[in-house]
Amino acid sequence: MTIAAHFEIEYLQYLGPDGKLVTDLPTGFEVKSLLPLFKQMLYVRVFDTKAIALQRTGKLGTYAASLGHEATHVGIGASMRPEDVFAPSYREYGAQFMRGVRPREVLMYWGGDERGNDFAGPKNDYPWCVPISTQCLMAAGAALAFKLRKEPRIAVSCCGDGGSSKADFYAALNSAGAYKLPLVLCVINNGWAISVPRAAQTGAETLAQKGLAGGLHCLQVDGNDLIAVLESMRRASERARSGEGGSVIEFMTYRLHDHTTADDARRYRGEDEVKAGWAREPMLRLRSFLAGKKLWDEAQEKAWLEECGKLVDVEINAYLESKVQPVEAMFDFLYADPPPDLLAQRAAAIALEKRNG
Amino acid sequence: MTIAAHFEIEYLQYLGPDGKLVTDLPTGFEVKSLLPLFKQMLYVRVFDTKAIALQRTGKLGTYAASLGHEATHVGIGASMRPEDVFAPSYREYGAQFMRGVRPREVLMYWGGDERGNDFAGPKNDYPWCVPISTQCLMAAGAALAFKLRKEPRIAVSCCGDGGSSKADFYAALNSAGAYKLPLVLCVINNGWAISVPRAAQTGAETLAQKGLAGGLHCLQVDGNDLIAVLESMRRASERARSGEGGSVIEFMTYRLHDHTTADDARRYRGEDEVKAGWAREPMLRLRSFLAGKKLWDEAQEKAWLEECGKLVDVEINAYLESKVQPVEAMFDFLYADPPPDLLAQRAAAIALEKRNG
Amino acid sequence: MAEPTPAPAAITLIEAITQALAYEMRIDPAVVVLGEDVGINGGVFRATAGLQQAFGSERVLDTPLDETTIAGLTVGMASQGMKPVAEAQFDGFMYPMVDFIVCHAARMRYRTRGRLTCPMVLRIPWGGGIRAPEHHSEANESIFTNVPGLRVVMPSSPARAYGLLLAAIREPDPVIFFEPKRIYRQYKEIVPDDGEALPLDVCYVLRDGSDLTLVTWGAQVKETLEAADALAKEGISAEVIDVATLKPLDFATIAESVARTGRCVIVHEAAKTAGFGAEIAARLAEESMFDLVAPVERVTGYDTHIPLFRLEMKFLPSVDKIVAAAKRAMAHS
Amino acid sequence: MAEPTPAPAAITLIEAITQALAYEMRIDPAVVVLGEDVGINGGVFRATAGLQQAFGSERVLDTPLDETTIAGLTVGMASQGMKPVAEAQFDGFMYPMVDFIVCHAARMRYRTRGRLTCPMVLRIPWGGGIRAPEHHSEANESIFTNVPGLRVVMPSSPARAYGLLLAAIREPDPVIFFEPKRIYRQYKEIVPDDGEALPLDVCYVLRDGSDLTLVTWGAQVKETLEAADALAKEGISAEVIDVATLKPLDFATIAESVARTGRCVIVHEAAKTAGFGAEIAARLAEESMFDLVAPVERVTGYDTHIPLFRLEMKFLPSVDKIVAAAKRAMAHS
Ligand SMILES: Cc1ncc(C[n+]2csc(CCOP(=O)(O)OP(=O)(O)O)c2C)c(N)n1
Ligand SMILES: Cc1ncc(C[n+]2csc(CCOP(=O)(O)OP(=O)(O)O)c2C)c(N)n1
Ligand SMILES: [Mg+2]
Ligand SMILES: [Mg+2]
Repeated sequence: MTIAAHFEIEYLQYLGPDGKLVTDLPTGFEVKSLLPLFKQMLYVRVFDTKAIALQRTGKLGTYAASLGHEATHVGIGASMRPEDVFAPSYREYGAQFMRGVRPREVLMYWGGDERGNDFAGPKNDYPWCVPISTQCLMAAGAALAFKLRKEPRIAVSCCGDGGSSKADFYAALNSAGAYKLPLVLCVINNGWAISVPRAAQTGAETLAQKGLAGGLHCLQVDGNDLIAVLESMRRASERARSGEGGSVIEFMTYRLHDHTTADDARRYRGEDEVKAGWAREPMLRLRSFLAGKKLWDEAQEKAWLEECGKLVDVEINAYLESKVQPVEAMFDFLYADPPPDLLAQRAAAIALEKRNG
Repeated sequence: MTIAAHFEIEYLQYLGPDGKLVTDLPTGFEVKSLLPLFKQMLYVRVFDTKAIALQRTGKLGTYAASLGHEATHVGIGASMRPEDVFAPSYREYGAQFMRGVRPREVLMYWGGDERGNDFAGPKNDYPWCVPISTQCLMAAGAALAFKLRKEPRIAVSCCGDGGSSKADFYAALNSAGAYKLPLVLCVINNGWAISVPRAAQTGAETLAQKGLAGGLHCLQVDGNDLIAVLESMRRASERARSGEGGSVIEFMTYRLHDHTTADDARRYRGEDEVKAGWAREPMLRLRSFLAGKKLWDEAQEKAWLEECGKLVDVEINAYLESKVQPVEAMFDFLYADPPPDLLAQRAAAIALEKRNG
Repeated sequence: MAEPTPAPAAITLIEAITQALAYEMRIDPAVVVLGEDVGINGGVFRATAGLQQAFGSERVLDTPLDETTIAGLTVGMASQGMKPVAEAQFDGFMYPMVDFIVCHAARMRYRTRGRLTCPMVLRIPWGGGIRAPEHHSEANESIFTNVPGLRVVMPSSPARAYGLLLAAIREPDPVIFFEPKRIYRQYKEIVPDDGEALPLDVCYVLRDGSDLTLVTWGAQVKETLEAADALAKEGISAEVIDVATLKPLDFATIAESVARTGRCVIVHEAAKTAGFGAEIAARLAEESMFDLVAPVERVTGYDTHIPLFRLEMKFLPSVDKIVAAAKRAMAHS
Repeated sequence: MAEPTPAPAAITLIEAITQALAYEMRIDPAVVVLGEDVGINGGVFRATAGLQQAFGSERVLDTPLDETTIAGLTVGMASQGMKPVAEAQFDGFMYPMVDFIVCHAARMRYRTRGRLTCPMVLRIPWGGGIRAPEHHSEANESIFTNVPGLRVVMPSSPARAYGLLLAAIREPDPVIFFEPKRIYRQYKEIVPDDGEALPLDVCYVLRDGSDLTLVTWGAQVKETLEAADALAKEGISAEVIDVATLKPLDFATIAESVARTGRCVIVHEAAKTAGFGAEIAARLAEESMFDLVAPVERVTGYDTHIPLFRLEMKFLPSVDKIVAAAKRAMAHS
């Protein structure tokens, strides 16, 4: 039997669900560096909880929570440089906050206001992306721009397990391979695409191996283990920065919440599964690990959570107090140079608005 | 290092370019069964030559030759059952002739007449497909229909090396894996997609490994070796028929002709490469192998080529003598139940035609 | 089928969709439903609620998350003798389906001279006004109306949803079936589950009138009827036509009405320029010019994207805007 | 740039495209060209002939064979400060690009309130009449004309091809640039390589006339001008307008002409129903009704697919058909 090619998909995990190391830490890894990231994870969870509450009380539109994904999101954010470009799907707040997106912007966006996408922080990052996985291919285009201009920047994009079925995801990995792009494709496998389980998406044993279709570097990672997330992202970004090309990383995590606030997951999944998800969630193990290292305790947690609450409330208030854009906002920013017919419609809309009081 | 998954891509070759076996024949393989297929390959080559000549003399539109692909095409055709469904790209005449498509239909199609797609033979086969690789996904749909109806049929589809970059190809393999479809995806890697070489399409070492992205069975095959083609198709169809799901087979061959008669390959590829292609082409080795087995000789070849010439000429004449469809043909077969406005346009077109004589 | 029909209850438009799907799946084993989350979840709008439970997962298929896949599989199945009813989860997600619809569904019969056909339905929850996120509120029917070989349908009541969907599934050619999601649950009416299809090639006159003709489709039927009420209070008699079957267009019904009223206001949610309203106005300019006493008016979405939901209602045609246009038309005589 | 300009030679429309691409690549390093076979092969129509040789393979990129990829990479590059000019090899292959064009290119500026933009050009060889295979002859401009945020352009002469393509590349918003392939090599004219762009928002009056207005675009400009000649011989004075920039539409120029002539015949290659001609007719019905002495006429492709090439010329508008429509219009006064 002649073998034309041969592949292995590595799996990375350091911290088990019980908060114990299952293997040695990556060389040179500083345990202390986990602390600010753990705090960031807690912050995101506070934000999530409050955003859900806002939606439930009618003060926010449909909202996609990131509950359970915090290690993956924060780990991705922590591994990026400011000049890199991030192309998120719609729930990677942890990564975005680390890049300078403000919680009030998240709320504006889900609150039905385009200004949420006008990030004060990362000016070149892509906004939330509703058409699944199209962000991955835009990120490939961004990476191509960096490569052509010989800039030392990389593009990082996230999609879900469902998103890894999308033609655009395949197009992204195909072009990353064809052009050896500085691109990291993060497949955040949380087990579900709304009601469709991971197993129904594909016959592939891992989602990581999809990268083989484009000749990319592939890794499967425990996405609830912040250390593994950091290490996988370090490897992939180093490859990207050094011209070795793109990666597909599958982060195994779990969606603890409904798909969005518009969804009711009880229709399609059992409680046992969710329970098991809570046992493997990322905060638990990291908290216990840091506590073991005497880097964190209950009092610290209580104080920090309180502070988080205050910080988030400031953001919520900024959102709640924001005025709705004037009617002409829907005409503005359509063209740099708006055509006369459009300006006439704009004027008519303003006039109508005035007439209606 | 933990390994999440592990893969090997097998390469199949029996008959080397020199016509010598490089390994044992597949168990139970009957050498004699190659003879009619070799004759079929010769027939296709005669057809190709005459079709190109027709185009050069202005009697045919753009034509895509199959020169060099004969072993792959005929091997695929030979492996299918009449009730299976074939979804070709636009040059797999060898496979189609074996399924009952008539050369006159090929000519009608490239001669600008829709009736070429109304095959007398395989009533459920798909017509030639211009939008690259969309046929692969339609074939997946056909395979899904067979599976849902519990029919013992399989779908076979072909695309090129270029076609394996297309989102539709990925969608086809993704759904084949997700639904375990009785589908065989044949990637005919002839080295070029018009002027774009295989290396520019993807970073993957083999095109076969793209199947891993969907959890499919993958094989790379010497597509100029009819025996290897037959064996690979036997394995893949058996898997498909027995419910084991889909395959991606990469057939390594070479496009000896220009992309189509509208192309001039000298603009982008060297003569040396083409020369090397002629040394590896499928007829050469098979002829020498069969001659060695005393199954074929020069006299037989001469007689058969003469017969082929006559057979093809009958087809060419049928095409050349075919009347152009009447003007109303462009309105017919648009809807089963054509709307009145369309019928009015049809009547007007007929009237105009009459007026113009 | 032999069972006695239960006394019909009033149902919403979305329930009428479910009822039609269930009816046709019962009588025709070739009908299968596919899409994202259409299975155990019953669709994000509950259009397929209960169908997988009733007909099994070989009749109601969750697909991988890829609209290209849904469209391609649908065309493949349809061309091999099945009658797939596919769902695009939202209007904004159907663009990757355009290639298969235009290049294959719409041409399969034509290019094979009738050897292969494509009896499929693509259901698309359509339009704005439900405070949904970006890409969930598009009025993109015009993308299909220039494509020969398609039928484009949009019901605006439970009864028409039921009858038109049955007709669409039975139709031997591909049908794009837009469902105005804003009125999915607007009101209920009694829709007997009698399997009676409605014609796919007529406009529905919802209200008779003599002074002007209001032509619309989809969710805007609501505002248009309300505008007719408001106009009636001012002594203006407006005829209201629900186009319902956009392609092929039953222009005769519109022309006949305008011949009587002499005025026409076209109302639609999509952006004005090159929206489907243009075709109706064009037909009037060609065939009814001498009947018109007033210029045609279009009350439509503005030529911009429907904004996120804080502003979306200001984008949509409103009763106010329709009434104003009608009065402008009435100023001519 | 400091070199003396060589004496300009007469060039074809396709050569004017190449000339514009080369000019802009010389003066703007952000401009890159990408597509299938655009590199060493110079494109299947030779539009990019010599560009990779002149500017290198980092400015002229062959892409993998996937139109979704081309569109997505283009939007990605454009939103990160480049000015990509992408090519769809033929009109019939651009459908997989629709998603990125509609959902991202057309909305990037809008949805981010100007933070990210999408200055890109998509070049599409367009239309029938060259005896090409299936899917190589589509007139599908209407798929984009209802989409806010886009510009849609179609030149019909070497000079306009040059000037409009320069303008399109410099435009800060996405431009869909249709190239009528039937007239790629129809005739030559002198087009100085002076980098002068043409406006993207005006219709071009190609011939003055007083009896009726013929409005058209793309390859049909040829037949329309010939029809005007034929009409002139019969004493009918036809004004001919090349729309050239379909979206945004310069309706004022058309309205002004029709105000003088009172008659309008719209000529286009796409199927009639909901083709872009409908929008022009609709505007006339709204804004020029009292100027019109005759019903508007549309001379278009039939409401069917353009047939394979044995019959394709019978599908397309012809001088005959245009003259006949003009005479019908002249019968009214
Ligand atoms: C093109 C497209 N199709 C459908 C949807 C509707 N939709 C939104 S999220 C979602 C599931 C996504 O699942 P996954 O990719 O696993 O990401 P997750 O939400 O689990 O993070 C679907 C189907 C969409 N947004 N875009
Ligand atoms: C969607 C689409 N894009 C572009 C083309 C134009 N085109 C026709 S054949 C071809 C190259 C195909 O190469 P490959 O898939 O390797 O097949 P081969 O012709 O070599 O057999 C291209 C780009 C097309 N037919 N369809
Ligand atoms: Mg998921
Ligand atoms: Mg090839």
